[in-house]
Amino acid sequence: MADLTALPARVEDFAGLAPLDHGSRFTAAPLVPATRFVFRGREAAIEAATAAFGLALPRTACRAAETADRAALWLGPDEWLLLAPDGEGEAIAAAFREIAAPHSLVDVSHRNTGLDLSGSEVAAVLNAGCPLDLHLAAFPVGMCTRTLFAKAEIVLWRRAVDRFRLECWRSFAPYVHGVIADAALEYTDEG
Amino acid sequence: MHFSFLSLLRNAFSAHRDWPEQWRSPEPKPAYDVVIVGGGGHGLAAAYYLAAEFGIRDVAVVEKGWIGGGNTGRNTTIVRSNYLLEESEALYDHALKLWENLSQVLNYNVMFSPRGVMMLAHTTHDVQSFKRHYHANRLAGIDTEWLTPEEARDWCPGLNIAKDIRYPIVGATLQKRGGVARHDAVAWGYARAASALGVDIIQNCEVTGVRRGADGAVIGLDTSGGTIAAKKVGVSVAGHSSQVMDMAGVRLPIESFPLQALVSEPLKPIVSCVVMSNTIHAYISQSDKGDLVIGAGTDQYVSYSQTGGMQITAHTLDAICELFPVLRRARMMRNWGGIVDTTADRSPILGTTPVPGLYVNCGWGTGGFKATPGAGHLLAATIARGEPHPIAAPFSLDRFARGRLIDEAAAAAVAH
Amino acid sequence: MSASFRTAAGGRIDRTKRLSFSFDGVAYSGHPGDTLASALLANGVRLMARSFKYHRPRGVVTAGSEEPNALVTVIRDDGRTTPNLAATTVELYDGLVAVSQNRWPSLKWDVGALNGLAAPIFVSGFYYKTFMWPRSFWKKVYEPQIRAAAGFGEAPKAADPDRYVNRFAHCDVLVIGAGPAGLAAAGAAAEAGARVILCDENPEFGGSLLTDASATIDGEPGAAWVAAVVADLAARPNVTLLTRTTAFGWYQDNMVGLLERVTDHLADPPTPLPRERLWQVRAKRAVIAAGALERPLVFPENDRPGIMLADAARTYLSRHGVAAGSRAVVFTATDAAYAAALAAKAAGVNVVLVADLRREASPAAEAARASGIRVDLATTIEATSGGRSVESVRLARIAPNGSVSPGETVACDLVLHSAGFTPTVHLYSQSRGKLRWDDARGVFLPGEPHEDVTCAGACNGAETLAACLDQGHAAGAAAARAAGGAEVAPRTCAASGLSIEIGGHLGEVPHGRDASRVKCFVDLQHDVTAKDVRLAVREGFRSIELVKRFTTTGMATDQGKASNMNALAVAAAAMGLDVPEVGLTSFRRPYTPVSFGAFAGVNRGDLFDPIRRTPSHEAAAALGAPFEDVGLWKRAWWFPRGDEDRHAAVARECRTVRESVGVFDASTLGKIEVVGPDAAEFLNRMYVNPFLKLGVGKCRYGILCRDDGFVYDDGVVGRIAADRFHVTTTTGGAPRVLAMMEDYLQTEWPELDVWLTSTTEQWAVVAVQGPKAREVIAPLVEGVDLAAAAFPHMSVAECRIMGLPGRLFRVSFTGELGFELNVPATYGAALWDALLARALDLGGCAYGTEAMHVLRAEKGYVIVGQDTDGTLTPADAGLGWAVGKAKADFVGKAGMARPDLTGPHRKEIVGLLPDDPKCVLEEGAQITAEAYPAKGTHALGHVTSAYWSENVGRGIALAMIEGGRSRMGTKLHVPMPTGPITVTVVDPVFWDKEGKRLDG
Amino acid sequence: MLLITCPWCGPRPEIEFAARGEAHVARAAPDADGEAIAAALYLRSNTRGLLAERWRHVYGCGRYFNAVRHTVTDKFVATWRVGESRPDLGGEGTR
Ligand SMILES: Cc1cc2nc3c(=O)[nH]c(=O)nc-3n(C[C@H](O)[C@H](O)[C@H](O)COP(=O)(O)OP(=O)(O)OC[C@H]3O[C@@H](n4cnc5c(N)ncnc54)[C@H](O)[C@@H]3O)c2cc1C
Ligand SMILES: NC(=O)c1ccc[n+]([C@@H]2O[C@H](COP(=O)([O-])OP(=O)(O)OC[C@H]3O[C@@H](n4cnc5c(N)ncnc54)[C@H](O)[C@@H]3O)[C@@H](O)[C@H]2O)c1
Ligand SMILES: Cc1cc2nc3c(=O)[nH]c(=O)nc-3n(C[C@H](O)[C@H](O)[C@H](O)COP(=O)(O)O)c2cc1C
Ligand SMILES: [Zn+2]
Repeated sequence: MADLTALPARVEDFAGLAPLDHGSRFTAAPLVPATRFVFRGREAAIEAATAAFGLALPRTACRAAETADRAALWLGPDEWLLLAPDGEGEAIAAAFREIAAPHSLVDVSHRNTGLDLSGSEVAAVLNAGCPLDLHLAAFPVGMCTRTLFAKAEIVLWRRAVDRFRLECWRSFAPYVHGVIADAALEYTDEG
Repeated sequence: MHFSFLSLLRNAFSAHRDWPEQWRSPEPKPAYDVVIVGGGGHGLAAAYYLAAEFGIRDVAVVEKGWIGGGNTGRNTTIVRSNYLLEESEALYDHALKLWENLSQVLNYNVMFSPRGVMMLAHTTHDVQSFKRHYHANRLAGIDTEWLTPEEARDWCPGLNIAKDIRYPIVGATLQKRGGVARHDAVAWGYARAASALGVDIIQNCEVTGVRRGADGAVIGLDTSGGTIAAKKVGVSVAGHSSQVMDMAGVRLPIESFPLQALVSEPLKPIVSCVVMSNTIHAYISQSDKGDLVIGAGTDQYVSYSQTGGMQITAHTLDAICELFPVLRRARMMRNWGGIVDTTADRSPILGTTPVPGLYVNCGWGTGGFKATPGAGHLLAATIARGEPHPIAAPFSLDRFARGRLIDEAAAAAVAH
Repeated sequence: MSASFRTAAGGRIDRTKRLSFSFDGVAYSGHPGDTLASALLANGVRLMARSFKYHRPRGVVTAGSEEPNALVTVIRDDGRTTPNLAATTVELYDGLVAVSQNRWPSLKWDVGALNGLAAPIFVSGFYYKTFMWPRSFWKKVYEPQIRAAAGFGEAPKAADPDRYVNRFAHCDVLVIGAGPAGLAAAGAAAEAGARVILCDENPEFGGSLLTDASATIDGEPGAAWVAAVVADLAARPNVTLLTRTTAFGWYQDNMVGLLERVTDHLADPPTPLPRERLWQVRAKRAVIAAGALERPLVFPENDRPGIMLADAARTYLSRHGVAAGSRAVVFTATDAAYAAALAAKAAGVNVVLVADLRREASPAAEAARASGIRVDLATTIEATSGGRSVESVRLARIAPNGSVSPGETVACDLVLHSAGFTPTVHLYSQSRGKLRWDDARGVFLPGEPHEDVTCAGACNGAETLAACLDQGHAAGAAAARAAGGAEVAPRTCAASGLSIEIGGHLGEVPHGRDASRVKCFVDLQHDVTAKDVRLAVREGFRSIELVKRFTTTGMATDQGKASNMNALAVAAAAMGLDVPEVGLTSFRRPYTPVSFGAFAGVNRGDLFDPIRRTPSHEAAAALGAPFEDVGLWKRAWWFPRGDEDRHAAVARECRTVRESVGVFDASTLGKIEVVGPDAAEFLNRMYVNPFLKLGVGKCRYGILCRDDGFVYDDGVVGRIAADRFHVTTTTGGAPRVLAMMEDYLQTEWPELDVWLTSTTEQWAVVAVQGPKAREVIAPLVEGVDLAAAAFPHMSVAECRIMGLPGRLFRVSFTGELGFELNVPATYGAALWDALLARALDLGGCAYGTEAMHVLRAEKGYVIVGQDTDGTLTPADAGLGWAVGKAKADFVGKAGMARPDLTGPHRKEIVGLLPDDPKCVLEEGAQITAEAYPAKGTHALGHVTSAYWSENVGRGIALAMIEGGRSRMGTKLHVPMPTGPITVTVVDPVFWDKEGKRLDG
Repeated sequence: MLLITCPWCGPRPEIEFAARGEAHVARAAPDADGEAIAAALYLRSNTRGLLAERWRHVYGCGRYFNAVRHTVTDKFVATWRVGESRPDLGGEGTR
């Protein structure tokens, strides 16, 4: 008989990989486990989702909205990535079930995993694989988008001038980590 | 003047002042029995075989630029016949047999070099697919061999057969009769031989319209050099097939994409045969001059710009470095693009058209150089007889409506 | 070692430090700031290479990246060996080891030079005319000889261990070239507040100002101005400065490829640094300020070591403090070479005379005379002598009527020549900008642009320093403005310094030699002479593109930087046409060669492609499972126990599944959550199967075709709720199936209220298959009645699995009682461990993809992509039953009804049993009616899957055979190299034909 | 690498996009004959000049959109969202 209490505590996939701490120039830290949903729907449902999630879904392309512990990232005109603390999934799902208008809410908490990237060279490291202009004027704080990092699809969200959140699918984590580690090699604190 | 070592020697004494033009460059006549549109290898070969084999010498080839300036002059020159489907095997082996004697037949050294074409298998799926090729070829009498990774490395030293790489080589097929040829010489050799038989080769003459008589049949062409009457017209313009056939009101199941290639600086011999990997997208051989000739992929959109994106070449060079880690420091010296005419089933269209007197040879896409002698020969036969040559017959334009596709890629479950 | 040619003072070298290096095993020394070329010249070494075809002795001709002759191999170690580097671009470092190329046994005594004797025969294109007889000799004798003789450097012997990196970058204004024009442009653009990237291929910014001590700009010395501008730029956060960085390629929409050489100049590169960095810069606007290249004069025997371009010699003097010889003859068609003559004289070189092709004395000529240099006007060089170095030249007088009469022979060890300057329009032309012919000066200049790019300075035809600065400033300001920057006031500079002459002489010089025999080199590297070019024209190659390909002029590593204009002029003259009528060959990427490694970047080894692993990968690896590549995934292939080989392990796994139970990691299957009120309608349109009536809690095996009617993918579709489906796809098919569904949804049926979300990685999936499957899973599952009647085959339920929110499927790809358990991916390993532990307790085992393949083949289940290829319809694959006949439309309905997609000749999937039960057929083997088919016999089909079936106790196979289902029971043959194998066509179900075990 | 203006996300690099071929090609009706099916599946105008296309911003907003691009210059003339009407291209026609 399997021991159900034997389940390991949930950690994000990046947590299993070597930490990348180059101090103020560049640091990559695994995120704490999170609840994530992909929400899709048309106008009526989008309105309703605001109430259900407690946060107005951003309607501007490539922008995120957040409260203290929840965030909604615009990924497409009818697509948002909803982020909330671990463990809130069932409550959120229940709230969305009340929405009568056609929509789709899909739990992707475990599909995605993420890194918190920071440091003065963070954009340079990301630009080793990400083809977007990460200059503040082109990619301001609060901007988010799906894009590419080398050969992996990622979601990139700028949290502060020198800080990004990167999410990818769980099996791509070692790859993304590897490319970041390689790009960060030359940005040690001494260097 | 016959080409030989002796004639070279003789001309050396006269400081090579007496070599005649390799082909004449006459003004177009008002009318021809047959006009071939497109002075690439295929068109020139067709004209040559019309004159040499089918006795039709009142022939012109009209070329909008300079002969061989299309894909004939910009391809990676891989020649092989180890295709999977019987129709293709027949087609490409017909061509390969012509390659084997081409220099002698044309009295022009086209440097056909049967140094072997090796195709690498990296996955279980590759093995299944390549074994299918191997057995199909054996049955057809085409010389494909199956190699272990070690045999592959022995045949091509420098190949990385380490087991711990991302896509280890798990086997390979080898067609020893396959190889490469000197692309430009093929165009020139056919032009010279055709010209000697009376064919007019007219460069800098662009076809701008196809004239049709009251019965709908072809009667001639409008060109930048005036109107040329023709009893029969063969169109062999590769990347521009849609445009020229459009002039005759024939729509084609073709899209034209940029395909890139590149060469390295010359190196002493290092890659001894042609090495191809479909799975990781690399094609490489080394020219007699020493440069590594590398084929890249197509861009994803229709374009006539003969260029292409950096990501395409970069992707290929990733793979080359993976297969040959000793080549990371080799350097790209020149990179260019061609326009490839691709059909839905990646097989050519060769035969008659709904317009009487109009024949078409196109859709060779990324792989028609190897077919040059064969395609020219079959086009000539088809034009001469007014009906498809049996080897060409399956490659008819109507196969798309019937659904009788000849889909090598799908059959190899690659399109999958 | 010969005498030192280092001047007493001057140059931008650090004379206080010595660097030792070797060339061909001989030790020399130089200084920081030297290139290999300047250091060799300083040491009196002039023979640096051998030419391609005739192996003629060659020295350095230029001082830049356009060098055609002095190619060397630089060796750090076996893997870090770099062939074909121009010595003019190799920065000297302590311990540098370089060797010459293309010579045997040594550079001095090169057997290949015998080729030179055959030069009268080895004219351009000679190989097309010979080596054809006897036929077999081409492959066995001629070609191997040609190949061995050709090629320059050798590739390294070992894999290159260096790292290469990529960087995407964006800017408002990219400035290429940091001479006066480029610096002025960058300065203006930076001042406007634009984001600027400035790159130059040299180790230092300054371009021609680095070599012009006479330059003053706004009253300041040129060098000081450079330093000030660079310091100002460096201090600005909106500016990125890149030295040692070549803009090599223009791609669409102003994407410019830059190659930054990060460590090649260092004696001991620090490990964190990459060797090279490839920049992919997207520039809103670009300014090209690439300068101009000096053009050689084409005169008889103009290729001997010691014969070099005049401005190159001036550069060696002013930049490196090296006088390339001691007794010089200067040969020129413009004023530019006079600066070199004066500089040489000032450095103590005996400048014997300047031979000027022009009839009239220019002010520069007068000035030279005034300083005591002999200047002979209307004078040409018509012969040179010397072996490993030039020893003399023969002058000749050009009469007003053009006739040439021989003159004196002058001893010298240095010939400096210059035909004038050619604007560097390479990148501009790559950007598809049109070139225009400047008839007055005889050059091609930038014309109508295609991209958002402007040219400034010498590359744009400017000749004076002031003009370069003004053009640069204006171009930089305009570019910044166009990219959204501020207005910068126009400015003109007060500047003086050396000027160049854009234009000058083109093509072969007048001489009295037999033009059809004398060697006037046009393309030095490829040994192409003016007479070769004329021969090509004579033979009918009446297009510059054809001339290029026939003679190979311009096709060497320098891509004709120094030779193309001369070749063009010679060809045009031979054709009797004007130069612009003949036109140029295409400028192509790259400007200078770029290493493959730089393109590959990080895409090597494990990072070549993402490696996707399932949550239980580590557990499988711990059990010793080998892994199979499927798409990007690694899948456990089998799980050996003890010293079992593959065969034994697979046989045991297959047996165990049928006798008790097996667990299998199915996480890689693609999963798509299809949600919305129209979900069933959407699936009904996508799949060939009917889906409208599928009940909640039920699954159906679905077949997906494309509109052409051929099978594309398959999978199980489970209805979780009225408006929610859990769709699975093949492992390899996941991304393309999702893309295809999006395509139809967004573009064909945008009105449908349904959305697709990939959940492939949300769920970890373990399949439990076998008679004891229920027993294995029961303790882990809550909330589902697992009884056969309550939860029959093809059921699905949301439930708790190990306390986690999960999805349980009752499906089977083995023909046994089977379940697939889905839990959130993070807990996949825990689920696997728990299920495997249970299974082991009950006598079961883990099984891998190989056993999975065998088990499904025993049941005749096809694998799309293995048993089908892209040419089979559902009916061909024996799946015709799945097609919803009553449906009005679905993807592929029309396509599969085409005449040739139906009828008796279609290939169909059937089973095969070899007569010899021990025989396992080979996948891919062909099938014929005859045991000994003649060559060219039509194959009836081929073996798609073949295994040893431990459960059936014999070899079994699936095959695709023409009219296969009508051939049941007939004997066919599989002709193998070892002899034919007789097989019988059978129903493809080899195990449990009634399908009873599914219901267990 | 082209620079493509996604009508939702703005100018983005080509590698984020998937070209989906010529626009305005209707699927064949379920009972269409071989010619009609072949036309829908395979016949393309392959224009040398302005070509109407479908692209998808796969590694972005995921949306399909319409575009007109010149196949000789490789320049996009316009991109617009599905459902929007085609912008006025100054009389430049495509086929
Ligand atoms: C980069 C690249 C790599 C390739 N690699 C290989 C390979 O390794 N092996 C292989 O077998 N194949 C390869 N191919 C494909 C091969 O090059 C072509 O299939 C083959 O050369 C086509 O020959 P052709 O004579 O039909 O066409 P082309 O040589 O293109 O000739 C067509 C001619 O028609 C002319 N023309 C067009 N329009 C008109 C008009 N209106 N009026 C007059 N003339 C016109 C063109 O100017 C051109 O010269 C490659 C192609 C490319 C681009
Ligand atoms: N060779 C010459 O151009 C030359 C010689 C003597 C005097 N001058 C004088 O110098 C002035 C010319 O100034 P300018 O600024 O136009 O040219 P410049 O030659 O001073 O500067 C051009 C710079 O661009 C660099 N460059 C060229 N192609 C490049 C590429 N693809 N990538 C990166 N860098 C590249 C060159 O190495 C050089 O440093 C004129 O006053 C002229 O009289 C020029
Ligand atoms: C097989 C092959 C080998 C080539 N080798 C060389 C070479 O050694 N040097 C060179 O400059 N170009 C080489 N090229 C490229 C041509 O110079 C040219 O780029 C190509 O024919 C396309 O023409 P374009 O660049 O004028 O458009 C080669 C091309 C082919 C097809
Ligand atoms: Zn978008």
